Amino acid sequence: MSPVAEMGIVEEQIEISEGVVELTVRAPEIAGLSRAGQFVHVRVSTGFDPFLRRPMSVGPCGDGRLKLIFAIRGRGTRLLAGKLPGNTVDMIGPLGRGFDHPEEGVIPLLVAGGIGVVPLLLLNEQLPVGLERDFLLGVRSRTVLTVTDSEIERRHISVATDDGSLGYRGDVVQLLARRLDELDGRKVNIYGCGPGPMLTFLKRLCQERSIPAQVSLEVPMGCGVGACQSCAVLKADRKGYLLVCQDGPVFDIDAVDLSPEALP
Amino acid sequence: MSPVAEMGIVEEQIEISEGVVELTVRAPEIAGLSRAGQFVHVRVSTGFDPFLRRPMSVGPCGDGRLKLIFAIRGRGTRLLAGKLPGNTVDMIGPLGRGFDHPEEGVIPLLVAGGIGVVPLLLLNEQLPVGLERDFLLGVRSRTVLTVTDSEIERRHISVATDDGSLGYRGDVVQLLARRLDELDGRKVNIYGCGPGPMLTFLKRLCQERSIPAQVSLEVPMGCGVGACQSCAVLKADRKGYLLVCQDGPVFDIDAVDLSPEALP
Amino acid sequence: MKVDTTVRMGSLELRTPLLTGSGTFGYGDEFHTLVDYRALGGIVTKSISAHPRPGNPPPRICETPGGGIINSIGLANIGVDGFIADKVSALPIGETRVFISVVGDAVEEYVTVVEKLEQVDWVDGYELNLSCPNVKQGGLDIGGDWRAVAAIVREVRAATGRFLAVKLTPHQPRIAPVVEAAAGEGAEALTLTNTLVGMAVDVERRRPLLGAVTGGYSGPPLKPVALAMVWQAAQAVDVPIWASGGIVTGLDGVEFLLAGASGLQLGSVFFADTKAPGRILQEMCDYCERHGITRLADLTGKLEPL
Amino acid sequence: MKVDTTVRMGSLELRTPLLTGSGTFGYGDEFHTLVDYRALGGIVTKSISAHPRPGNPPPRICETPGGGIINSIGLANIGVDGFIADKVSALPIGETRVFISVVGDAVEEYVTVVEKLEQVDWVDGYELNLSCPNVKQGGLDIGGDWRAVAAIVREVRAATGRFLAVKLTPHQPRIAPVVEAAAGEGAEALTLTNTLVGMAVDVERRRPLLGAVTGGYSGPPLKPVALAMVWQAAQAVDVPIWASGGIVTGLDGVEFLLAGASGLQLGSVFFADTKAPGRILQEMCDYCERHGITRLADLTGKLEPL
Ligand SMILES: Cc1cc2nc3c(=O)[nH]c(=O)nc-3n(C[C@H](O)[C@H](O)[C@H](O)COP(=O)(O)OP(=O)(O)OC[C@H]3O[C@@H](n4cnc5c(N)ncnc54)[C@H](O)[C@@H]3O)c2cc1C
Ligand SMILES: Cc1cc2nc3c(=O)[nH]c(=O)nc-3n(C[C@H](O)[C@H](O)[C@H](O)COP(=O)(O)OP(=O)(O)OC[C@H]3O[C@@H](n4cnc5c(N)ncnc54)[C@H](O)[C@@H]3O)c2cc1C
Ligand SMILES: Cc1cc2nc3c(=O)[nH]c(=O)nc-3n(C[C@H](O)[C@H](O)[C@H](O)COP(=O)(O)O)c2cc1C
Ligand SMILES: Cc1cc2nc3c(=O)[nH]c(=O)nc-3n(C[C@H](O)[C@H](O)[C@H](O)COP(=O)(O)O)c2cc1C
Ligand code: FES
Ligand code: FES
Repeated sequence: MSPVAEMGIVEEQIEISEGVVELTVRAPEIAGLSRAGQFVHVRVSTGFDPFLRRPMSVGPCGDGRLKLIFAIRGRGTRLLAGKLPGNTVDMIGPLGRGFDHPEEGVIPLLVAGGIGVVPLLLLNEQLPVGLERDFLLGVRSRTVLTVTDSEIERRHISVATDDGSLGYRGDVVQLLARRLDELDGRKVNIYGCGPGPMLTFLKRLCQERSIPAQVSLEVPMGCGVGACQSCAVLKADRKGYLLVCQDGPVFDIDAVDLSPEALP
Repeated sequence: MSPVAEMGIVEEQIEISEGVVELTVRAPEIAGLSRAGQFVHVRVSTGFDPFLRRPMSVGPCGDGRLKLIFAIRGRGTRLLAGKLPGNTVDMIGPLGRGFDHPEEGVIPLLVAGGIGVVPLLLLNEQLPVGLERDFLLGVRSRTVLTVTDSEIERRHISVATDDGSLGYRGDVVQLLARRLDELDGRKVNIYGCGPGPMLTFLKRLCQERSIPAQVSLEVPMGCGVGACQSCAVLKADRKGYLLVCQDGPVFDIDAVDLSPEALP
Repeated sequence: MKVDTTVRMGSLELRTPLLTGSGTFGYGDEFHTLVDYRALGGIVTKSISAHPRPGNPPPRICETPGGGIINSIGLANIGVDGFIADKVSALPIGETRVFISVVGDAVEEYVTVVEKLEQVDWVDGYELNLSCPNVKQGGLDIGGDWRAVAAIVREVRAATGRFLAVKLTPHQPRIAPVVEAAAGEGAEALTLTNTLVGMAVDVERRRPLLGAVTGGYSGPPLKPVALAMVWQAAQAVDVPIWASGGIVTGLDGVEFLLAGASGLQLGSVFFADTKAPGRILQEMCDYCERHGITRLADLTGKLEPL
Repeated sequence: MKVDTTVRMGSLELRTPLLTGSGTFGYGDEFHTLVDYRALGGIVTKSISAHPRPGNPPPRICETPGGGIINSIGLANIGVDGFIADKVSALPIGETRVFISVVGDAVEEYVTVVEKLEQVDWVDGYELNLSCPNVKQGGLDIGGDWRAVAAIVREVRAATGRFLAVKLTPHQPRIAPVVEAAAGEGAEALTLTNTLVGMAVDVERRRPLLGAVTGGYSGPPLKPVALAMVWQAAQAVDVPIWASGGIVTGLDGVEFLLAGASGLQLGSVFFADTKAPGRILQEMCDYCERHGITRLADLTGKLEPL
């Protein structure tokens, strides 16, 4: 609840796949405070161009370090990708509301689309050791994986690819539907993060089957701390807005409008 | 009269003294067309920040090459100083009106203040070989010379320094006054280029002694070709303006207002 | 050398010239653990209206090349009653001065909001937002007409004895008549300037980058315009000026003081650097030391003719 | 695929949407050996007044961080008589269309200048500059008031049958009433926008960077504002819009077309890149090819809702 400003130090920079970069950053304060689903707000320029910080989910962390894992999209992520060991990363965090852990006897199903896997990697680590779970990841193709092969194996991540180049051929929500069929009757809780269309499908599925789900949303942000109202998303009833940086980024899937129009 | 756009190629970059850089640029078209006193308008950024080109006098040239010699003042000259052999320099030129050569029997006196020496270096080369002349250069101190020691010797340049660390102690206009005393009676023509206060003194001296002079002026510029009216200087009668890029940069010293207020 | 940072504006003394720009600093406590309040002379809250406003459809913020941002928040706020009920604990009362930004669709709304706030004792003053580019009604329509400006300031002035600032838009053919109108009706400070109207397009998707299409353009690219407005206003009236627009360094602050400002609002800069108040104050003091100036306030209006 | 670059605006057909911005391209021949006229649909000259104007005290141009420039030329020009007598040879008549920018202190001056130009046959049309920030009289005072705009357009319209464009300022609380006034009186194109008022300070010397203190702010930082003006005007009226403000790349041009522009004026860009017309046209055609668009003009107004 009390974010800090911290100058992290990059210890490692690796390219997980084409255009997907993982920075290991030494930042003891933030690493020590972060819950899965929370994010850091990262300054990408030493000056003021680009002006805004970039929100990044806290990835796997521990031991005074946290991982930022991101897809290079535009100017900001390109600058961030240029950080090398020894460089500093100006961050504020941890920010926002993370995932609530499942109640006793409920199986957590982690459902990630592309780079949306990041907060779920941390959730996977923070869930009680030995707790039964399922971790699904959808990507377009095996060339754009957002997790390394060894992690996929180690974490027992089930992969879906649109082109069938790895694992299940199809989208990750279809893969989830199958799993739900297999788990028929057992109580589950879904933890989702991914691109707009995936969330739209996910919500439909959860509603059809009356399954509770928490999802993490991505929108452009200003302050990151609830001061500027830049990060509004429409409520499910379309009467008013919630703030992703403060009320989220993790929301109950029923709380927010996830229709295609709402996710431009 | 017909400037061209040319992509020069840097062949050599040297630092003449602290903060004074000399670029030797291969640019056959412009080098072939330039008259002493003319300038090139140089793009310093590959994008649009800083936005404007920087005007630079054409320095010594020949053999398809020209020299740009400049003091690092701000962002533009700093970027230009970063050009290394092989880099390109986007220039338009030659621009403006250069120096008129002296008539028969008239001794040209070249009077430079600091980095104002650049157009005079070219004039010195373009004056008929063997023609009697005097070349005076004033700088604050020997540590900020704008010409190398060997050039000073080779070109017989008389140096004045404010602190007396080299040559005459005093300013270059005082040194000029002495020379004029020595040359008493002989017809001379002064060619001046330097900072505002120097030009103010020079004009006073020329008026006192009724000596004709041509001076090259520096003002912030937009287009460099007479299209935008950015480079206006007040006429001597203070009724209207002349354009440095088109009517100058070389002016008859009597044509322009060189009072301190006019040279901010 | 220790530089004196206090500034006096009529009856008001601030311990530093730095204020927050309305809407960028929420209701005052969101940056709580990240900001050094001692560097701030006061905060200006998000603009408050008579009733809650939901704001504009997302996305509400985007960037432009060259360090600009555009926002289309649309004055989302909880309304004056909610504000009074819920936000007292949020406001950094005691830590720094608190000015409430007030917005409305018409004269009556400004008066209503101020009258309600008169009932609570923790308010140091008001800033009337007559310049929001992000709402259909009110905003620029009101602030663009000096007669409307005069009318609102007059009515609000009658409703409060507290410090009264008026925030104006740069979308005026001439700022002089507007600042004269506001000053003439008793405004004690003029805030110049609110954002410019701006827009950005995603050419690949052929769509606007903001849900509301246009928004308020702020950050460094706004600074030259805000400087011109501050300077022109300082030529026209004798009322203290609060500068707003692209202040991200101490030297930006100095530019505005020289142009005639007494107060300096930090807005967008909080989105990049939460330590901005302390840093900017230090940079201004460094400038003063370099130039042998002992009081920051001595810089105000000290632009020499060329 | 060959992209068709011609644009039609009422009675006027231009071979490309690219025009020059008044004041940045002189009287048409200064860039002669450096510019490819074939990429230009037309040029707009420096603004011409009834009598010669000397312009403002130097310095007249400076830069701002983020790629902006500020100029305070002050409408220096040789006056309409000198223009007609001396500049015919300068104008690229035949090479491209020629529009004369006209400026004045009052309605009568606009009419006088236009009437004199009606006597010569090499003029394709006029652009009325109702928006110069760099003169005390005229300029923003006139352009800031839709009634004055209407009056000038009406009188000039009565004096000429030639193509008539009207150039407006962004310093308007709302652009709709102004463009409606101009369109209602017969303007055939609306140029949006002229420069913003801007200022820059040399903090070390504590002096303004411009002799006139304030000037017109142009270049990339102006683009978001100009885009908003073009879009708002396109929502309000059906008259073709000429965009002006920070166009330096083909994608900038595409943004303006999508927002509703038909013509695109290149201004400050000439100071950085004299090959801008050819380059920008090529970049726009490349965009069209990538998106399977066969006519540049088809992009106009094709911004999809979010
Ligand atoms: C809470 C949260 C957590 C996130 N975690 C991750 C993560 O772990 N890994 C990752 O790769 N990405 C993550 N993102 C998305 C990431 O912030 C954007 O990809 C990034 O800001 C794009 O910046 P850019 O400069 O590269 O792109 P540009 O296109 O240049 O961005 C331009 C502007 O738009 C904003 N923007 C554009 N797209 C988005 C978006 N989808 N979400 C937020 N802002 C956007 C940027 O912040 C910037 O202001 C997260 C977003 C949020 C809100
Ligand atoms: C005809 C002519 C010839 C010149 N020849 C030389 C030369 O050979 N060597 C050399 O070192 N300098 C020369 N100058 C001056 C040189 O152009 C400036 O020093 C340079 O533009 C400063 O750019 P900057 O980005 O480093 O400085 P900044 O301070 O960042 O410049 C900011 C802006 O002001 C303009 N500006 C500032 N001071 C001047 C000035 N004195 N003259 C012109 N523009 C200025 C710049 O062009 C730029 O637009 C010449 C100027 C002119 C007009
Ligand atoms: C996200 C955001 C929200 C804003 N909301 C308001 C507001 O509610 N009321 C107001 O008067 N100004 C508002 N502004 C304008 C700022 O207070 C400030 O005047 C403007 O951004 C220019 O300053 P800057 O460049 O330092 O940000 C807002 C600005 C931003 C960026
Ligand atoms: C040096 C300069 C002189 C200008 N002179 C005029 C003028 O005489 N008349 C006019 O209507 N606009 C004038 N303008 C405005 C430009 O035509 C153009 O509208 C403005 O600069 C914005 O476009 P840009 O960002 O592409 O430069 C001038 C602009 C500059 C930079
Ligand atoms: S980003 Fe400022 S309120 Fe969420
Ligand atoms: S720089 Fe444009 S006219 Fe001289």
